Amino acid sequence: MAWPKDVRRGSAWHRVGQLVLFGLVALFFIRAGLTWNRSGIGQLTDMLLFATAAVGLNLLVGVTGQISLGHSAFFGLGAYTSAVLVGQYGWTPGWTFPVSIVLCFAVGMVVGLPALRLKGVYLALVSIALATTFTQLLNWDRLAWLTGGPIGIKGLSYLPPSWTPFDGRADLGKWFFWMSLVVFVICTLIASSMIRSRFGRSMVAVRDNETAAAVMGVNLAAVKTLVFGLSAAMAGIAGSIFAMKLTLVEPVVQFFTLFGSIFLLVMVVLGGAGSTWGPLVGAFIFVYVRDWASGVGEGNGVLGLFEGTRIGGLGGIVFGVLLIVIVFVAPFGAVGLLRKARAKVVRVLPRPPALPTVANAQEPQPPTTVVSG
Amino acid sequence: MSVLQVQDVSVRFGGIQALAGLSFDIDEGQICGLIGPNGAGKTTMFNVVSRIYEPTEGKVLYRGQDLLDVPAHGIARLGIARTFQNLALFPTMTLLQNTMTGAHCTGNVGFVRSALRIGVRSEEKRMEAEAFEILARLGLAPLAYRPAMGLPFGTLKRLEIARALAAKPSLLLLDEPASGLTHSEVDELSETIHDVRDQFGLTVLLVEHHMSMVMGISDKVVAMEFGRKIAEGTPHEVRNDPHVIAAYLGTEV
Amino acid sequence: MFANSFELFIQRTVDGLAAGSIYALLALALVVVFRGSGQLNFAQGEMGMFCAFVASTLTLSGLPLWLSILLSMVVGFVMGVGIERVVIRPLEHKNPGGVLVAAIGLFLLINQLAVAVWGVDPRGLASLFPDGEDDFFRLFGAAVRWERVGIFLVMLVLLALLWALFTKTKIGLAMRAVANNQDSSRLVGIRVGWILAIGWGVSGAIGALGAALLAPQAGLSQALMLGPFVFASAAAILGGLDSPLGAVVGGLAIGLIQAYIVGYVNFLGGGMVLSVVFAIILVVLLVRPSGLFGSQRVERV
Amino acid sequence: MLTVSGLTASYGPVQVLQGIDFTVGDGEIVVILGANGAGKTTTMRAISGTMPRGGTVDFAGHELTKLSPDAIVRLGVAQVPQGRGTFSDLTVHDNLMVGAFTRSSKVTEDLDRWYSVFPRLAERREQKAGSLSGGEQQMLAIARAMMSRPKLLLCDEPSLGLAPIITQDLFARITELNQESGMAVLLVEQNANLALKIAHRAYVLDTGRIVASGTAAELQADETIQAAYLGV
Repeated sequence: MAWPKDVRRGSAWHRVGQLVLFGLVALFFIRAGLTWNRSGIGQLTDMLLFATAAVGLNLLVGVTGQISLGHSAFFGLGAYTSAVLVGQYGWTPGWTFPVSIVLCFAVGMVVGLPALRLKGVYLALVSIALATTFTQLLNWDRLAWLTGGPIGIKGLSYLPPSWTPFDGRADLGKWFFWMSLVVFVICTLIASSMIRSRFGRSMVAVRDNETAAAVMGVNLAAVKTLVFGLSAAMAGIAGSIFAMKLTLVEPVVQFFTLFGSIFLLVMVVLGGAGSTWGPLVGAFIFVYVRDWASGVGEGNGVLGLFEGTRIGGLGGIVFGVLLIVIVFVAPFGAVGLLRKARAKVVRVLPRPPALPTVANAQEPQPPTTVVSG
Repeated sequence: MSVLQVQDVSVRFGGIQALAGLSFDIDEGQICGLIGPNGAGKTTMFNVVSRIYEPTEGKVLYRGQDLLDVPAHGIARLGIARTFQNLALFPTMTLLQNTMTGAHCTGNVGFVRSALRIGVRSEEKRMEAEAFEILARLGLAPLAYRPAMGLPFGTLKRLEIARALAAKPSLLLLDEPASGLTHSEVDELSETIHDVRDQFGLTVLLVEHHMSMVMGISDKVVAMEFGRKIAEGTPHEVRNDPHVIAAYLGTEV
Repeated sequence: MFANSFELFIQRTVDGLAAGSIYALLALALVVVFRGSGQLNFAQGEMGMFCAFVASTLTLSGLPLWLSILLSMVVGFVMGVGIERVVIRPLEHKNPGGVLVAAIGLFLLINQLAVAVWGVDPRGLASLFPDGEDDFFRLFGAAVRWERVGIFLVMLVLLALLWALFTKTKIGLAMRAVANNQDSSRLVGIRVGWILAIGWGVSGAIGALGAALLAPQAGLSQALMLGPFVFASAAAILGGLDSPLGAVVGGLAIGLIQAYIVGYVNFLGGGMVLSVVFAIILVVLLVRPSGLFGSQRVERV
Repeated sequence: MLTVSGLTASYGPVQVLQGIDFTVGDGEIVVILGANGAGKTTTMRAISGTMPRGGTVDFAGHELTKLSPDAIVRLGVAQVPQGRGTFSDLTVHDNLMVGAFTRSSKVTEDLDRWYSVFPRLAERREQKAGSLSGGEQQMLAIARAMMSRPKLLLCDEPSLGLAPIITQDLFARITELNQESGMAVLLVEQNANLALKIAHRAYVLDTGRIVASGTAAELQADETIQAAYLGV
């Protein structure tokens, strides 16, 4: 029989295929969580947290079309909220997470207000301003009583509670890994549900044509600010967990600075802007390729440059070239590339029209181009 | 009863007077043609009714309600839908998704319910079925899963109409729906407009340069020039109005 | 040291204008690219930094300073043309969203290339203008350094040259046409690709000049342009991304705001300058969404 | 003058032109008719080199399919694109100057000439093209194309969105240009009746193939074609 094979969306075979794919990804994470060593798990946890923030950013940038280079501020705001409450006020870390989420959601909505008037690069610059201002506020001596100023807040810890199967300090890495995985899965489910709903369509409508969206009855202001808020909240919860895992917060942490914003955006684009799996794949590529690249040549490469320590090494060159090459070979991100590869084996036919009774209803043809989303 | 009453509406952009005290009414179930040279203010009129432009003076009443109190996104829910002359589709969406977005005002799954997936499935199912029906009606069903980007102009013009109909409007504003269509396609379109008007009890406001179409299907025609009304009446009256012939129709009709 | 607060004010104004001139220069470079292609070149600063290193190397090999800087501007031009032709344009067709990521890749690539070629030890670059201890004159009692005056004049000359390029030459007309409508430009026989590449080249050369003027004061290192680039893009946005005049006004305004905040607003301290600048820009943008001098397009639907 | 044979073109995987043949002789007005989506605009773009294409297009001995758009303009083929394509942010004057981009001598002379042919444009020479009405923009687009002194003018749906009175005027102008300068015109139109009135010959395009051709009078007389494609 000839390839590619046809599979109808929603049919039994299609479901089986989806389950197998899903199962393989789940298996990977479960196996990693059970068998990987400490540093491996630590790195995978970081990846999941960046991916969680990227899921939020993807809703905003990829789906709604509002460029933000300010998400490091929300990531950092979440981190600092937990750090301040735990470090300065002695809260239990778990209770700080909802506070982070709510606070970041609220701040995100306020920060989204300029998006009601500004577009494209103008909005991007305002978001850069947010990222820069956030770092400056962290360093500001008049707020040092709260943030610890340039020194930050140290000595945080979040040991696994007794109801978990984890054994105190020894299983710390696994505890953070499973927690991050659950948070990531929840955020992804929320995002994917949204994308496939009326609200999700209104997000894409805002991206594609604001005037038409408004005429269709989409409340531009509500959509923009709510998505900004949600996306900030996802970055915030990721930041909270990140701070607890790191055991400290300080202004120079890479992901609290503008570079963090840039990296998150890179993840979204690398993975495939607008697609559900994009943020995970993008974060995966970013974290592992960056670490591989920084191992090339001597010195500590890109990482060094952005942490403000010694610069040097060929790693930065390799990583820079890689970024350019990837956007060349994968215009719709890595997910787009994977879909294209899959299309050589299996062609997914759309669901048949829901109303066969219409007189001149013809069978819809499968889409001929690969489109992300 | 008048569905739409435009009363002394003026619009100025900087120094340009796009509309100068325009008034007219449309009655329930009528097809009203709006004609006039380019730049006469026809599209501006549409933009005022759909609340994209703020008029400098005047009032627009829809079934007695002042539209100027309604925000732009509230217009669709009142039952007013429109198409765009130069296409304002969602290029990355498929034809089906475009049409479903047109039905936005008929749904109610918002931010929270979409995040928690409460009631999403049933609403999607309903919207999809309705959108398919409309697409099939306009002969677009075979293209339902194609992205709008890159399809021929005329196809996209039909999609504009499908998307507007998806909102289940009671007043439909069509901005040059026939531009870029051949004569036979224009005839088909006239029939479609007539049919949907009868079937859904629509009131239609139509801007068009295709005289055979406007004169053929309109119950009433309003002719404009320089933001003013220069004639109003039955197609026959307007066609023979000397002002209209001088300003717009020329010799060959 | 200062006789009165008026002198101090003059001094700060002069300092602000001097810093602002550099921002204005870099902002002009951004505007030239944006007008042509609607792109914000995130690697602009690093390209300038790279060229400043080239200029420094050339002076060390014995070339006169002015010639070194001129040659580094040629390098900047070639870099700009090359990047546009090799990276940006092919990508625009394939993956418009990827242009931003590619620019970030270029940013890293050029920065690290400079590290690989010249190492991380700071170097110097001499100033084009007299910058010794005594090279200043007094204006209302405040010291005005000749170097600052020189930079200011260079910036004004450049603005005039750009204005002439855009309005008086055939290539400038073609650049405006391409910026407005690429398809139609092709249909009147303009080689759109080359016009865009020339825009990037001109911008690269301006960036090189800006970096060469900045390096003597700031010290030449791979971090030379990180800060100034942020201020310059803020300036370009404040003035309006498609307006050369706006870039200059924006640059000077930001230089002045910076000088006055550091000087007068003790409460904030120097660390919050950028935040205040951004706050001001935000307010301006909310009133005029495309900057002070940017063209506001009425969307016709 | 223009001989097109086996012209193909596609958008991605969708082949729009299935290999079409037609000719435009010296001083002729030739019109291509057809339903929307038939490939009329694609034909124009394939000739002017603004999209990838296959087959051969011979223009006065030059093979156009191997040339870039700017080279094609230099040879004397100018296109007035669908939707006019004026430079909306440039003044009327600058629009015309850009039209003469490929030339260097006697530009002012031509400028005066077109200003006298289209006095409306002279009145508005310092206005931005975007502020003109649709009809004025169409005049500007034609004048701009004429500034390159074309031997062949490609006009893509000039009547689109214009009032009847303006369309009539426009078609009269095109006839005048053709008669005065002997310039050949290839016209794509939806408005078959009007187009056939000014054209010498016509082709009918249907889903990427030429399905009928003949003199304008023949096509107007052929009832089957009238019914099937022109819908009168």
